[in-house]
Amino acid sequence: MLNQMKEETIMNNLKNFTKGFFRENPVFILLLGLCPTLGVTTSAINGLAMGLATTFVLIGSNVVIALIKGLIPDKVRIPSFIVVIASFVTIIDLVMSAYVPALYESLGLFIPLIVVNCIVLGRAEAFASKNTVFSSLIDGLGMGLGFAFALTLLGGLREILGSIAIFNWKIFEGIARLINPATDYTQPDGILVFVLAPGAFFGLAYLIVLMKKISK
Amino acid sequence: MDIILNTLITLSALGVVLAVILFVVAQKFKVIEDPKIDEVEACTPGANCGGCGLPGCRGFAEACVKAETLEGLYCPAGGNEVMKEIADVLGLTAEEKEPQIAVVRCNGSHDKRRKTTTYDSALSCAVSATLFGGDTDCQYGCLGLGDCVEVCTFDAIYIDEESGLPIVDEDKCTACGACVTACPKDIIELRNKGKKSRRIYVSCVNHDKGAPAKRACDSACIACNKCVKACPFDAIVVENFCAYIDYEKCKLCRKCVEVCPTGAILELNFPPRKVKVENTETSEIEN
Amino acid sequence: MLKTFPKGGVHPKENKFSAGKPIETIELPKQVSIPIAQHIGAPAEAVVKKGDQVKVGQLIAKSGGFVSTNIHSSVSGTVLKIDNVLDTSGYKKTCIIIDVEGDEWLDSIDKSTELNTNIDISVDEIRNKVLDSGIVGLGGATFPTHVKLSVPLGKTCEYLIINAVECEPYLTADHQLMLEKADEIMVGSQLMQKAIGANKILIGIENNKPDAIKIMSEVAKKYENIEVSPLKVMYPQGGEKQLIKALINREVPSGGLPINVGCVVQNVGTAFAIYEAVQKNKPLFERVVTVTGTSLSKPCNILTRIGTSTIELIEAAGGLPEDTGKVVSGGPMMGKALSAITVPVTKGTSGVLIIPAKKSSRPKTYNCIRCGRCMNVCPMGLEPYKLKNMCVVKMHEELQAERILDCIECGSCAYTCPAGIPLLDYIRLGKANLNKILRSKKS
Amino acid sequence: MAINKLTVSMSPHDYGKYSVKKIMSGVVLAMIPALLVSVYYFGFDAIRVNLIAIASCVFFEWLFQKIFIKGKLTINDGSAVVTGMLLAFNVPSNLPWWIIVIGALVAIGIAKMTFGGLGNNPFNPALVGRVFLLISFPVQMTSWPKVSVLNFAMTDAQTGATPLAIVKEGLKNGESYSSIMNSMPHEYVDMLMGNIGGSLGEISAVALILGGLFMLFRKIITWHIPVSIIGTVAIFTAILYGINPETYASPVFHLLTGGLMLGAIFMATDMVTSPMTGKGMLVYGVGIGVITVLIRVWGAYPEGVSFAILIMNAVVPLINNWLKPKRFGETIKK
Repeated sequence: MLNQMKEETIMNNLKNFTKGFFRENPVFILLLGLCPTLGVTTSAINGLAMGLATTFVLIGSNVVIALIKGLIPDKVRIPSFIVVIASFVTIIDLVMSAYVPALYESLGLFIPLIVVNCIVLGRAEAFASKNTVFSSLIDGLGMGLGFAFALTLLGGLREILGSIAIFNWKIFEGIARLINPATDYTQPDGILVFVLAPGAFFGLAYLIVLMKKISK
Repeated sequence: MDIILNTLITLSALGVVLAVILFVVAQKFKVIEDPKIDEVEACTPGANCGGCGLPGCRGFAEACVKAETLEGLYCPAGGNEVMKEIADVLGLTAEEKEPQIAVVRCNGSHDKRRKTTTYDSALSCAVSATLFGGDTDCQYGCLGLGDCVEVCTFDAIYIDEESGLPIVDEDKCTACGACVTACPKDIIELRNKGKKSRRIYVSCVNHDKGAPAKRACDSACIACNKCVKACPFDAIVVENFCAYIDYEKCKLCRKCVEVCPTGAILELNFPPRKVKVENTETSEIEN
Repeated sequence: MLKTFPKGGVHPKENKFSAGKPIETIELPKQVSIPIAQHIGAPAEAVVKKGDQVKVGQLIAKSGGFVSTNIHSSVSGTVLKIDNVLDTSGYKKTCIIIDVEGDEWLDSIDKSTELNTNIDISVDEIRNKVLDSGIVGLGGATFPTHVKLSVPLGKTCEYLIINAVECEPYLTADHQLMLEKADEIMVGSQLMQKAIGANKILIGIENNKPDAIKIMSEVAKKYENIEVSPLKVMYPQGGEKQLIKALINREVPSGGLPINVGCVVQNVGTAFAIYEAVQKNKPLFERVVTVTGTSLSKPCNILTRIGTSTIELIEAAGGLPEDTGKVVSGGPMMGKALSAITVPVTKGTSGVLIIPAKKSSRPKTYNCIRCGRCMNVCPMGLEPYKLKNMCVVKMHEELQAERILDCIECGSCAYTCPAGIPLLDYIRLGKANLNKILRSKKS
Repeated sequence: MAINKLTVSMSPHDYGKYSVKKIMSGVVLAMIPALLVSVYYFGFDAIRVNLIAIASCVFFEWLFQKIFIKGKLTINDGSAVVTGMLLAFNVPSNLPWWIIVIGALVAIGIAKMTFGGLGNNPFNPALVGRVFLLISFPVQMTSWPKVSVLNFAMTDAQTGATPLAIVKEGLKNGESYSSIMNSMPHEYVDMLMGNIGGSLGEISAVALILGGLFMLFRKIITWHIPVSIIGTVAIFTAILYGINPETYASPVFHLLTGGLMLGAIFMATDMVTSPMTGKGMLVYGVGIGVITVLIRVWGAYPEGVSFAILIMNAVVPLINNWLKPKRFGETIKK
């Protein structure tokens, strides 16, 4: 009996963790947090960094909100959530500017903007305020990694098409270097539009179509 | 230390000011919505089929909550179960209704009804019906262009390729009545589902006299009155040269099916009749 | 520059094969079936029963209401039965079936061909005779004429417009009637003018009938206040509203009648029928029908008794060709396709058109390419592509706002659509549905 | 008696002579003169670009239809061929094949089939493809080969700038318009006949006008759009030229260079993406003309016709809604 219950909780937690990737992927399925999705995904590394930053905020805010959910009156829950979220965003903002200044520079305004990312508030409202601390933690981790996954995918796609590179590694040139380290081959430019804003829309649209096809 | 102090002062000050504002706003704009509407809506199937005559499931829920009794309110898609749930939520009693199902009252498949003309316009029964009586001699029968299929939100009706007639999927049909209003020939009818979904009905709406009806379609009702005489419950009437079985009165005795000379009366979901089958077989051999 | 209506219209190939062919009469049929609903409005009520002897011109069905009219026997013989027979509408409707025996006319009918120009008849008498004789608009709409001849109180009529446009391709019945009976038409028109109190008669004829224009203008000189105007060839100029716009440049308001702009429009055939009814006491039991088609060996204009089976007309015109794919009652633009060739001729049958099999199917359909041709040819200034889409998704309120009820169903949109979309099919359906909804709202 | 089953259908029973296929083949025919001129000046390259563009457009249409739309096959209506040809007309003749294929993929895949195929696309597919390429491959898309009469040698031709680019560059550097024109290697006659640098199909104004007249004659297009675009550009640039002939190019120069003729006659008149009424077409044309001149004179690009058409494409539904045909019987109200 006890074993079964334990198994059930584990299964539940596993489900909470994995749903963020495909079944309830915040970007591709729920279409949440599109502002950073479209704004920062010019390369895979930017997407990943943004995704991880959001994951940190999500986990933090989910845990704290789940902890204090009994204390917050229902009527003023949104201001309270926002304060919690804003604190974590401020933390990650300070941390990033201290340790990865280059990345921080390229992500720019989008880090403070995590405060108004609908995923964070959405999870707080829809999940953390109703569930236990541990499952909120799992949910935040799953959702955050799902978000990071989506952003990395989109960033990678745009990077490959836009500058024929992945994680700043130029593909053609890199392969040529691998074969002959002394080569002076320079690879051609990619499809420029994918680095620009319209490319984000194209890329996201077709990734959503693809995800719909796959998850069917 | 400065940071902590600053944070504390700023946030507390903001908190106090905003709390006052929130208090005022909350007092000013108080909205009380009956939470029961949500509960009732959760009970409904959520198909928004409009079968209840109200705008969608939310509209139905609102009407249910507003109403004093559940009389006249019925969700055909959800049936008695849903109505019972709603009644429990509201603390009322729901009226029990016999479950119903859509029935296609035309048996004029391609091999029974010969085509006399070729139809060549927009593929819609409604368009075809404004143009002429149909591409067969029977001007009452099914046109087979699938307006009923199009309106069905439950995928419960489809056109059979072979016979060209619509077929109702018993498991999916919720008797919402969309196909009934869509059919320009008024062929589809909602009838009681019957015990073990056994039904008997006249599968013909031809109002021509016997001879032309028979000429147009092999399985037409020719108004011979045999079924009327055979029926022990007075459930069958012949009006305008077409028989109709009242499903309220019909006791499913199947006597009318046996006497019908054209096979216009259909029985559904009955166990096979052993004795009868043997009889017809022998007679066929004799012939 | 010849006059025409300013907006829209198409010019299909005219194909007037039977032009100039004199009006023939054919052998009497063995049996006629006369539908009791040959007009717009309430069907007439049969006053004969099985076994009754009837004469030509005898009343066999009485008007069933104000907007309704009498029906007369077109032959003499015995009433065989009253039964449901397939008619032009594609449905079985009540018909009086009469076995023909001889050709005995009522005594009151003046069979002479002498022209009677005496129009010194009281207005009431004219109206009564029109009503008694069962005259309807012979242009195809079959609206009871006596209703149109009673001008509503408070309205005045300046012009009587005689519609001799015959804008439908193939048809020549009115054309031939004008060539042969110009004087009678003039007298008939004057009778109508008197009944409605119009100041002037305008006769609009399309310019592809120069001989008719010539004859009619010459004859018109003999009478007062009649003017013949040649018009540019453009379909659908025969539509009331288009004709009024073309002749006197007035626009009938949306949802209104010609009388709102001081006009009454009547067909030439109707004018001739009124002449015969009033001056010769002859009820409407026969009419000129054009039997034509590209594959027909002998296209012709036939004076036909009402109730004759279509097949007999086709036989008289050289028989049904082997490759017939479609038989149309009326012209190619607005006629109704028949579902059987046994359908009886009614008062509204202006022509029988035989279309060969290879031309009888609809053109291939593509996606709508938004070329806007349907919009540019619509004589009523509607947007057929939009109406069609709205009809498909049943947006009836929006359809009313888009003024679908103004559609005259001329078919110009479907004719011109390069994507072969059945625009008119759906528009008709939408119109019917909207009318149904409006009626149920009213009641 | 009755031999066949009679066909029963609604009126009308007669049909006009236009069909989508005929319209599309008419457009292709109208493009032939411009194609011939391009072959005359660019040699085999012109044919190569055209063939690749048409083949890949038709292929992608087939592919998308098969995989995504799953309706009946529509490649035989000829619209893909027209898109392919127009795309080829809008690119330089020395474009690498893979760029053309990407352009075709964008034109058919993104701009046309994603929206549901022929008739449902809000933007002109060929132009979307062209603009996509222009933004994505700015270098390749703006290195125009120098024209050389009947050059079939397949050698790498030199590249040069279009007259519009020369003028834009010159004006930016502070030269006066007249001095730029004096050093310009092309005369107006060259611009008329097509002896200038530029995209494959846009060089010869005469050939394009010929095609336009043919389409007018066949009633494939109406006069409204080309006349309003060309008229607006002429009037607008004439006013500017009148204000200061040293800093603004002359109207004749604007009319004969760049893709104006191609855009006005072939691209803007695409039925799917243009308004339906005459009035609407005039508004649309004037809009294109104004935006074109704005981009050409004050914008970053030397050429603005493609952008102008795409921008106006976006407002076509509004124009259609706003400029409805005049209803019969509307003026008199009871």
